[in-house]
Amino acid sequence: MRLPRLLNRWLLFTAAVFLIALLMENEYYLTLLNFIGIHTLLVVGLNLLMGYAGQISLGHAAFFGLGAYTSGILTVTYGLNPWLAMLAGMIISGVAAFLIGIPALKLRGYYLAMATLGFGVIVYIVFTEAQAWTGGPSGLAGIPALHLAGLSFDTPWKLYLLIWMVVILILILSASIVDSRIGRALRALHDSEAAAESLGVNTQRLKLLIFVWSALYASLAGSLFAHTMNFIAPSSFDIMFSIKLVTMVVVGGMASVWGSLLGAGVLTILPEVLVFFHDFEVVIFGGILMVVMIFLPRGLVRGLLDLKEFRRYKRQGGAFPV
Amino acid sequence: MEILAPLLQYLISGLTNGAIYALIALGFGIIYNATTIINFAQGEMVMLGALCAISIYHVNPSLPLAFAGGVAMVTVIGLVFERLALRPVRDPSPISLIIITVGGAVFIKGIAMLLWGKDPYSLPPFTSNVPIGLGPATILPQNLWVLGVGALLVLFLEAFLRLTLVGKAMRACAYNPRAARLVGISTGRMVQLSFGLSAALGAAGGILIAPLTLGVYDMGTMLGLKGFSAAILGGLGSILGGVLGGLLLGVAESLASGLISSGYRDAVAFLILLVALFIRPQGLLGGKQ
Amino acid sequence: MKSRASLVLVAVIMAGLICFGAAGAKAEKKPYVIGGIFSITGPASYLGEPERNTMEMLAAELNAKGGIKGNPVKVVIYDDEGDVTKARLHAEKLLKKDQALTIIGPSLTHTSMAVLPITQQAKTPLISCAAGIGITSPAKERVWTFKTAQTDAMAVSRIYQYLKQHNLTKVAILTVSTGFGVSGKEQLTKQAEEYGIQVVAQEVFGEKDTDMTPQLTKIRGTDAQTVICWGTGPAPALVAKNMKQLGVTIPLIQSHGAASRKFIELAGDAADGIMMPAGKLVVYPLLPDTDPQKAVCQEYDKKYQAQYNKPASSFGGYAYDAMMMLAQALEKAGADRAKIRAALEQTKNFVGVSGVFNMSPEDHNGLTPEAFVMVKIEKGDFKLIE
Amino acid sequence: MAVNDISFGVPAGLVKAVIGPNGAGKTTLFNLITGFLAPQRGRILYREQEIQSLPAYAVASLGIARTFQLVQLFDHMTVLENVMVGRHRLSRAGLFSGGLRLPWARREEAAIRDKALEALEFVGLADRAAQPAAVLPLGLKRLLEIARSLASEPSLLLLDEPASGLDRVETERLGEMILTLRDRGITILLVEHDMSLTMEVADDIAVLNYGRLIAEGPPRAIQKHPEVIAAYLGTDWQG
Repeated sequence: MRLPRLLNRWLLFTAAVFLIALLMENEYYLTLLNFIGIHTLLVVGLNLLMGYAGQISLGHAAFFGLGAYTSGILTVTYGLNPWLAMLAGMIISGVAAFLIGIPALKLRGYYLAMATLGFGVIVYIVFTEAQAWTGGPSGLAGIPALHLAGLSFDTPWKLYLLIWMVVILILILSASIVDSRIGRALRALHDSEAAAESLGVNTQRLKLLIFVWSALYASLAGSLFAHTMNFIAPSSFDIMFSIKLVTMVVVGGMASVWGSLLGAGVLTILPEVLVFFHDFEVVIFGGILMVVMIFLPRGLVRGLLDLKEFRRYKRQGGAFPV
Repeated sequence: MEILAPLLQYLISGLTNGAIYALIALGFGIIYNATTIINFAQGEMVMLGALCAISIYHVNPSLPLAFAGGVAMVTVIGLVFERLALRPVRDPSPISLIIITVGGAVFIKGIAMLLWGKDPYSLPPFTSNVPIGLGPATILPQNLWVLGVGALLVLFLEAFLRLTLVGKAMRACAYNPRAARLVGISTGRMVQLSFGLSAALGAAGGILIAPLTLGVYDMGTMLGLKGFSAAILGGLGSILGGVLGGLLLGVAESLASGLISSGYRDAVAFLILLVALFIRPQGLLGGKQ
Repeated sequence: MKSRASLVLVAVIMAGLICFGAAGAKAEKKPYVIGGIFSITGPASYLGEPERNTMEMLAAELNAKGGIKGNPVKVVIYDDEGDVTKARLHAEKLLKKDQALTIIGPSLTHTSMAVLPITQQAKTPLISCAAGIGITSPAKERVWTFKTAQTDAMAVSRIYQYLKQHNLTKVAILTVSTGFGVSGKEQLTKQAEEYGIQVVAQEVFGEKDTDMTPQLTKIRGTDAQTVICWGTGPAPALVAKNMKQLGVTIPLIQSHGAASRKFIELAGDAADGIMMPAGKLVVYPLLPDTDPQKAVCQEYDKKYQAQYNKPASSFGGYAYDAMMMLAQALEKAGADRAKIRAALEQTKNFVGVSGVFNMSPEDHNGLTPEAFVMVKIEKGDFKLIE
Repeated sequence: MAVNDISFGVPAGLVKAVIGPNGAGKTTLFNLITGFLAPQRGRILYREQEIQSLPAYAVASLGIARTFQLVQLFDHMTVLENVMVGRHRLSRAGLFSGGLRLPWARREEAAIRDKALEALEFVGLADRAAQPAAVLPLGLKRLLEIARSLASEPSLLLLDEPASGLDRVETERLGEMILTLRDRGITILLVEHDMSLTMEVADDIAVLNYGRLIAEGPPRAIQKHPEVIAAYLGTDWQG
């Protein structure tokens, strides 16, 4: 019974994704959707870490960058196959996350935030300073498009198909993870680390696992980004971008795979729509972060859904949780 | 001998920067002690201090007035920030608080950009601008001001916390909020006080270095991060630790850019932080976590 | 899981936002649409802001005069915040949605590099306002790309000419770690040999750094006869201050990136004696009346001051030249991108704020080192050296 | 500091209660046993194995489950999901197998669900399975915590004041539940202020005061123990 329903839902979504694309009269919107897709990958990963495991990373742009630069450097300088380069990027990001994660995840809250932030700053500086490899601040040009069996992903349409295929797969995978034993343990440790431990959940290991996992997503997104842009520069991977990712998670709602899609979508489209208020963009970002977290600590969408749900049960005499 | 001459210069420059990091670190520490919150907007207080003082100076060119006015304005901003952004928080988990204060920092920076524009501003040095020879090295009178006033502020803070009733109450709050409430200390008041005090310290730091570094709307972020690194390095919440952490970080940075590579200066600062976090997360002078 | 409800919510909000955006797309057919992409906010806002202001000011002016060939001019300007993703998106939007005939900008080398593959692909002229030499060379590959900013190579050769005249052969260079500084450093080291100059120290500093004494201390320990600082924003002023603090008395030469009154204001008394190559806009009152650029600079500065209450900057000048040159090309070519490109390429003896442009198929910048003059700061004001 | 020089045993298959005035160190004792605190000195043996240096999750995976004095539920999960977490130590699906829904992982998942429902039925919460845990009234939250612990099939169950916040009827049911569990062979260590409950279910009682063990024995003996009476006089003796 459960499987067909599940399949149904995803088929519906996949159909919607392609229908939306067909409705786009203008290729610009496809490009926009492509970036939304890439951002969604990042946000889903970060959301697994923040929303589910309750751990924060203020340096996720670093893993995004590691993926992008590994792909870029290996294909441009060494002429490696882009798919292999993508894999190499994920390995490097995963190992980096593992090494940072072992000590950092023993630390709680602020320390982890600071450790990831420090890591982000260092990686950004390396991108800027290691000019022999990365091309420095002027960027790395000429990154080839991905290709598969003679098909080159070099137009917004083809990229759209590729990127959203990946996004759909990752969304399915992540939604299943969340619903599985590991997902439950993650959500559990977010609500009460003590209780989770008392039931045999090795919270330390689990946090590390999900930290590495989310770094893999970020790296994958980075590689796709590099092959989409054909050009990368350090400025895409700075702290501000890490903070924007956190904003996307917060807007989309913590602990909500679908919310990640929404968060990435809204915050990628919003600056485009509000383009004539660009001086206010940072203020708006900051304001969103504060207001949402103050009043709906589980993020916008998840918070509103919770409100609805809890209102339903309130009559039965439950306390209102935050 | 050849090697020694630049070393002294690196030391001077490192200590000056370090003194500012120390002041910011103390700001972090004060709030952390009273509330266990890390206020990521602390760096923006430094920026606001510098820019407010510069604006006041433009209206009325008196440095003491600019200093006092700048500190006073930012203190008020710190209090308002606590009232509007942190008092109403419904879920005071670290992750929420991090996001809120980071959001606050971005927000304050954005507002400052709208108010002051994107251009940097200068503030004249407190006294003469003639460098003083110090053996093979030179030092500006403003460097001395930074070090001197910084040291005074630290002493003042230490005395305040140890000797005055309010200060003792604050420490009591930090040690055991529930017990403090039982003996009639208003913890809410203490939290407010801690935000005001740390904003004031940050602002003072900002005004002190403005003549050396100029004031610009985005100067706060990096200073805030370095200040926090210093606080962690020294041990969160320890006054002496914060000072030590700040000075160490400043000197390390300066030596790194002088002796290793100037491009990796910030990377070195954060590398030290990471190593410190991993080896000794409670900091040099911090107690148990 | 409440995925169905959230799925609907997601779809509705996304569709709504996109439609909202699309609603703006239905523009009138008549006007000539000129796109602009500048770093109006973010770390390079000092470039983007005057560029945007200038472009808007000129568009209003052109329209007041009845437009170009009777067609009103519509400028659509986006802010890339110095970010390549944003720049790319905006370029795509200008090309596909706004149907821009030509794009002016971006302000920075890396954002220009991120944009030009797609403007080339879309066969739409791009007039970059960034310095990097790689934007327009190799010219064969950059058929649709032009730029109005002087390249660093010119500033460097101007400086080295001066050093050679004064027999200064040992220099220490101190560059910012942004695209501007890296490209400056490249040129400084590359051209040194040609002028018989020896680079004895190479130091870098961060764009937001506030203390360069360690680097300068290191330089003080060398036998450099001159310090050349390559940076923009407040940092070069701090370098000047730090040098004074350290009692380093050898001459300091700044790049054209520091050539503005703001620099003098920020550096205060430390600015005295500093030399730099400057675009003529900065010193136009000092130029002889015979200099053709004097009138252009004066006109631009007056107009800019009147509208924005701030002195015009060389950066805005890049947009000024781009816009004026484009207006000229549009006058000739009309709304045909290929013809606009050809007209731009044939621009000859165009007297602009940043120099006298002579475009050709081999040179899409069209400037010579004469676009710069060497100036010295004395008593808080610029003085011509030659 | 809170607990000093305590030495006592918990006989398998029985209910042992630990009582004492507030601040006597009962919860500290629990935290020591379950690995949430590390003792500075001494040993904790469980089935002849030293567990005092094990982290909490490792203690749990030996089959020692606990509840908390201040209820620690996973507020944002449903009642059923809360209990399903209890099966964590007995299942093994990982990121990949769970994420890809491999056949064996799906079977395991179904088994987890069945066992969890079983535990919910035992405490009488099955009809609330789909509700968020946070909306339950306190009494039911305590029961849910017990169900969650039971789902992990412990051989030793530590209950930290399970009756606080329960009304008379609920307390009585709790008492029966504890006895049923004992009859199923689960050893129970109980901290409880409700003396009538304690006396009813405990086979053996240890009394703590100021972090010291002052008495140990069957309920009847303890009630008459002079030191116990002295310790409780004028304090919050709730018997």
